[in-house]
Amino acid sequence: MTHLKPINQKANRVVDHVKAEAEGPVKADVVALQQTTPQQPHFPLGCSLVFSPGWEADSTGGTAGLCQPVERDIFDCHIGCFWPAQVPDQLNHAPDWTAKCASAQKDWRKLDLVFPG
Amino acid sequence: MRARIAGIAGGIAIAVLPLVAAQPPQPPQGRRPNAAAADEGIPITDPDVRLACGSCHVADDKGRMTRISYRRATPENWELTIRRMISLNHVTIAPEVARKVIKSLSDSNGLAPEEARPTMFEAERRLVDYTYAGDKDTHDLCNKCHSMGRVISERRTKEEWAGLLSMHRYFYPGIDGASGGFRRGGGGGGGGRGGNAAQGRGAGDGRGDNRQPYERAQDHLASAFPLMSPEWASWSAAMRTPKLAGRWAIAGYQRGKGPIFGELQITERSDTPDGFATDGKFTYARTGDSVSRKSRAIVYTGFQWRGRSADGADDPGTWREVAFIERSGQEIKGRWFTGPYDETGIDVTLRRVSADAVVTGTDVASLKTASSGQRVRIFGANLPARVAPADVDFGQGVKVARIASTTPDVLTVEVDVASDARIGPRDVSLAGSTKSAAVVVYSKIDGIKVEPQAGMARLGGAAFPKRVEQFEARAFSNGPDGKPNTADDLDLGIVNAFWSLEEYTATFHDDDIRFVGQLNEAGLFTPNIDGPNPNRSGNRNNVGDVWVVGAYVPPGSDPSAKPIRGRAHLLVTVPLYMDWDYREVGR
Amino acid sequence: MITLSRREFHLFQAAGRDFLYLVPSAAIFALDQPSAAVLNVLGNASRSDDDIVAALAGRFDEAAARAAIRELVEVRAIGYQQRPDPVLPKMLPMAAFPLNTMVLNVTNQCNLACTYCYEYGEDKIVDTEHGKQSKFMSEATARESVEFLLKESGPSRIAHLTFFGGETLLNFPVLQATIAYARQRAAEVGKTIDFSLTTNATLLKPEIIEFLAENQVGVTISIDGPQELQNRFRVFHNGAGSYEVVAPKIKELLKRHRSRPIGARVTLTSDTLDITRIYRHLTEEMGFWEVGFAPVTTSPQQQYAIGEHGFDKMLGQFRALAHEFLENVAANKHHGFSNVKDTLEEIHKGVSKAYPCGAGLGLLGVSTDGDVALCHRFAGSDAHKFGTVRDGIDRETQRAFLEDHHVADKTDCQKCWARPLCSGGCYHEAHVRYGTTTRPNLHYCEWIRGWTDTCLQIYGELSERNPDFLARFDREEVKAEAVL
Amino acid sequence: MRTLLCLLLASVALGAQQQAPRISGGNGVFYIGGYPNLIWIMDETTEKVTGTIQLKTGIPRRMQLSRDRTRFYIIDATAEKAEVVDIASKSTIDTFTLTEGNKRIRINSLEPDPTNRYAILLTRSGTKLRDRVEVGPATLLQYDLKEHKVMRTIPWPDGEERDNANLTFSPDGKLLYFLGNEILIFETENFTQVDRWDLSNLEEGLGQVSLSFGGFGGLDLTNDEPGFLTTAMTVEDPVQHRRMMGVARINLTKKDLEFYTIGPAGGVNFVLAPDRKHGYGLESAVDRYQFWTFDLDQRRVTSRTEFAGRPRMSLKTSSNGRLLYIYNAGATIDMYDAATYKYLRTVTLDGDMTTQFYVVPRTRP
Repeated sequence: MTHLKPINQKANRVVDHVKAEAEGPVKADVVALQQTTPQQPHFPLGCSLVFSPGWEADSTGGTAGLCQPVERDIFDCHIGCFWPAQVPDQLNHAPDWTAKCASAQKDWRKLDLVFPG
Repeated sequence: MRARIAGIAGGIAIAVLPLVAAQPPQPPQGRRPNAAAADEGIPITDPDVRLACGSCHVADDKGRMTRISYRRATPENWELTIRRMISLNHVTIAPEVARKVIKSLSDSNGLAPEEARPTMFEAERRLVDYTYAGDKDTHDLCNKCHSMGRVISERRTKEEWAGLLSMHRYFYPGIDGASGGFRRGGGGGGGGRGGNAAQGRGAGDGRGDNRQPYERAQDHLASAFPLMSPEWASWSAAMRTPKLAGRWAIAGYQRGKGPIFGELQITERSDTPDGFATDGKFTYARTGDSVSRKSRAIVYTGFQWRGRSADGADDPGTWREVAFIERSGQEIKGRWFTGPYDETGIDVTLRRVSADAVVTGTDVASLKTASSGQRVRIFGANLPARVAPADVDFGQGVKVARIASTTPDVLTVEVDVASDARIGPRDVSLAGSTKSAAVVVYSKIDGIKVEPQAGMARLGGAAFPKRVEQFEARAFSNGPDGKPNTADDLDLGIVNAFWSLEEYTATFHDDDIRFVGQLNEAGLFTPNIDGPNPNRSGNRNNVGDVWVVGAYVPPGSDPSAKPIRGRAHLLVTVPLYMDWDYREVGR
Repeated sequence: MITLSRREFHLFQAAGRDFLYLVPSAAIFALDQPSAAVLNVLGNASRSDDDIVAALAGRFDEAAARAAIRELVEVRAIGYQQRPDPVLPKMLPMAAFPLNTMVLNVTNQCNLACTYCYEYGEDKIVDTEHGKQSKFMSEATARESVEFLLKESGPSRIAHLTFFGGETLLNFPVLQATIAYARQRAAEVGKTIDFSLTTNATLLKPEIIEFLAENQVGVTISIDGPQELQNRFRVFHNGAGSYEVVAPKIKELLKRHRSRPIGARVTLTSDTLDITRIYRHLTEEMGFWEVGFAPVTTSPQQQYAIGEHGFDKMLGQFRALAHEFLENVAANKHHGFSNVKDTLEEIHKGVSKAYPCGAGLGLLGVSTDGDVALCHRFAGSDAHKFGTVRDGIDRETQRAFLEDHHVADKTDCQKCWARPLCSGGCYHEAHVRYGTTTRPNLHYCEWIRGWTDTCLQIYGELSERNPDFLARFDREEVKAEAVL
Repeated sequence: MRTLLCLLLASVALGAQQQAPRISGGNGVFYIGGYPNLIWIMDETTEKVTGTIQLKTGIPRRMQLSRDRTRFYIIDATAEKAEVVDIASKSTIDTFTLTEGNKRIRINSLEPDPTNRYAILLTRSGTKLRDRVEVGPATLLQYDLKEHKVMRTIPWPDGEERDNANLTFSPDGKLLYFLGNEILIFETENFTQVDRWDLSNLEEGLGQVSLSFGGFGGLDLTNDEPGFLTTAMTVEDPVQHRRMMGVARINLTKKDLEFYTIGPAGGVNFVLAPDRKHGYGLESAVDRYQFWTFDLDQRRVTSRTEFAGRPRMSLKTSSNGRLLYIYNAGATIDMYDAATYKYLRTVTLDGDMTTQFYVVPRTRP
């Protein structure tokens, strides 16, 4: 369609229809194999949906994009209160959670489970 | 554009049409003078509550304590609040006083049955696919950190909703920004200026609405879940301790293990108000193992059963019970669960039993056409001693050939199914009692489905507890239209499948399957140990995501045929470092 | 010899180019020189391909001419005599069409007595003075109407509830209770209800304004313009003008209620035909975001009716304000002339209507007793009753109505190029003018074609000078029009 | 016999590897804050810790080097306490907090004026009342560092409250810039707005420009020419609507900006090399990590190389531009050869890092 320029939505649908008819019914709806925008991934209930880059799962629903090992970055989440429901937050519930170990990746066994309240 | 118009038309002119070049918008809306504070609020009369909470929550002349009288919630939410008072507001309160306060507030400021029913999955710690349909923005905002179950278990006045959100922003200042998205400009500078501009345009959503995300959620919640409701008005009047003492028939289902049937006795406990005790036994229909257990429970708000197994032979109180007592007092439905993440659970229905017979269900879920002598065990209570084959009715084309054995709670029969028997669910009736859709007659197994489709396990065992995930394979038939995943598909119940793991290749050099953990022949996945793994590249944890594949060979199919397969996605992830479990409710 | 001839379209010029508005598909194409030349050469005659190519030999090479012809055939602007376009079957919308908008007449009383009012003047359909109808809708009926809306809105997640009257705010308590009830019931069934109302602004007390702002209720104010135009017809029962009462209240509303844009609705009569002055006053002095104009609905013999001559004057004034709209929007500035904006949206979406509006289909009116009517202008009239909110829509009556009022049965419209957008015009206007809702409104065909052509030209200009403005309509929420 | 042979070969290989000369990053000094409540000072050549500064206010979270490079302004993890540390004497010379009684004032960012007389604080208050809490609006304060008192509240430009503001002073301290797609310029006598510089439509036809001013830890001007600011920008052209990545070199004082685009936009941040002729970029997406090199003279991307990276990395160049440092959280700084992107070695601290990482060259460039 070089001479006529579609302007409104209906014109675009007419052009698509014309193109589809030209290619014959079969090819009309060939869906190329290429990466279409991924559908919203499914997260089991209970997963935090904050992705920077994510706690239980990354934004693609998997673990490839997670901070690994989690102990390497854990203190950054702790003092940033980034996942208040998942990681003890330094402001409120666990001010001295890191007292027993300065480098989490080395002495992660000393980190304890926090029961708020 | 004439400046005067912009002045008179106030903010809307700017906010509505983002096209308008950067004009001096009007100052942000200050705190709006709240509407004539509707004079609603539930007076608190219980002396324990007045004593425990009165020092900060002062009561007005009508006995309404600030904050407390303007909120209604489930027992679990009340416990969360009281635990925050202790951890963050430096309140000292003895455990038994706290339990009394939770009980009293759940009764005087609880939810009505109709309001509580959609929230039960939260208290039952059930992993369901819940999406709050009332307002997408509110869902996206609240669901970032915790399940919407906690939000829909609240009823508050407008000021109380505002107070709740201020609490969030006061204790967790980070959530204004990237981690919570409470404010639009949060991390990147308000109004889309400053910092890097790509972060959210600040000019509202084009409908003249320049409120921040949390303000919009706050307004929605205030109108969708107000304090007063006709349901609560009628229930708070009708509420009383339910009469539950007596015999109850148990019918339940545990994923991976199949149906359970049994019986228990509920008795009233004199030592605690609205307290009950149960004592009974149930058997796993597919294996015959039987479990006897006792439990103690308290009923909140007249219909919320919260219990905990107690001094049973093999169970020192690790199983908890959350159930909903139907208004008729004839049926109690809920979930018994255990495990550090409450992941192992039985969906339980208790039905009151008088003298006459009750059929609660069958051990097999489906019967194949053109088969004879299929053994079916029918469970129930007060089943008649002498039964003739004709007394047991499975409907057209399904005939009881022989009565194998009869006891008061199990009747074993052998059944012949005609080749032309109609396909579909069938009711079983015996001695005047009918169990609807007890079995499904099918002609061919077309495939199997693995449940849950999105499983989650958490590493543990070193510093933190493990979270296991139980899988189950269920056979299905495509039903009359012959096409899978359509409304007329028939679920044929649990089958014993051969289980295996397969790499979910999210990346090209994915090696999760070697580290995540084991899946046993019963479909139970046990994750690996937590902590950095020195012999994995980059000292990574043993996390990963894998396929869980079930393969099943239907009985009587020719040996050369390939097994029918089904699979599900399993996310094996890091542990939770905080445990928000409700420990006081039901004590 | 196979000859080509023109099919149905309307040619218009904008931004220095030729545009094609195809009928009945309502598609709009911009033509380049060769394609415009082909149409020009073809004219109303029928000529073969080669004939046209030869006629254009001087100006365009053969390839360009043939390509232009092929494309014009593909979009059905022109076609071969031997292969006429298939006649479009008359398709009725699906049986249970989801109800999108419900207009609730919460009262049929009014504290004003506008001379031209269609509910009280000689043209009234229902005698609300001594009729059997109750004067105020009860809260129970309002609740039943909400249940009716939630049930009839079927799969759609969003439904619209508009409060109307008489004067809506006379029954404010019921309005308040209905909003609270509707919002909670909608949340329970997983839907959202959007609220709006029309009022004459005389009763806008501060706490009512507060309520409307808190609950994000869309507000439309009926007002005719500056003081002497407003007071000409919009008077109290004692004849006193209403401008002095409503002006301060409207300003207070506009200052306080900012979560929804607030529009003014002007009724034009032969005596108050001064559109630009009214627009200036309502937007600049008063502060309205948007202003919509509509000629008064009346039988011809009333002296305030806009006669034949009046329509030309009105069209001229509409054109002037429309061009001001164009200049503003082209320079990315807001302009509040809503008649143009609404028509541009329909043009952009390529709406091709089988019915003039959603009445009886996606929109229904409810009278104070809970009778469901074709639309709020027919509320309470037994002749246009579609059932009641208690026992639902009488599908048989609805199907019969849709059968009789389809544009395919309006012979006068078959040849008119504006039918995809007009489709015969307002049922109430036809009823008042010709005594039946089935007749097309022949008395304003010229005006409609003139106005549609103006809007098409503005659309053409904007497609060149500010396409982003039009792109915004792609994201707007689609209204449940009966789209062919 | 075979094992002897293998042994021989192994030792040879080992030997060979050792001879390669150990590339050093230059003679700068590293400063990083971390657990427990201290700042490590390391020598770039030896890559050893040469000293620590013990902080009084708690875990350091944000660390800002003063314009004259004599002191650090540090905000602690609770964002309520600020501390000023003198680098030469390695000691704390001032601490202050605005929190009093039940009213917590959280300082989200702190920008000292070049003469270290006062600082602009972006704060938000949170007050705990008897039975409720109140969260205040974000406010900009001018705080007198000597008198420890708030000199004034600076009204938000355009009256619109912002949650964070990217601020920088002009070298002479007379002007304060609000950085963003539209740079607002305030004089520092009584903070009235004197100018506005709209960068979003620089040239007709160029389309919508958006600039990013420093990722985690804000702006790092150490390698930049004084008064200049080199940063990455993205552009969406109005005709084809394609998004392109480019480099912008902003001269704030003269309100002049040179820019050029170098390729399609992608998630790459941008770091200026000390020689100001090169820039390095880091792209990290799930399962794909790449180093980018930009040649600022030729105005194009010279190379992109994949490497074994991890989420949440930050990139810095060494003071002589020959090494690339990968850091951010955890206790390790990985060294890569800037020319070949080969991984060289890792320096491990004995505590996790919590602030940004400063590489301060000893001699002024």
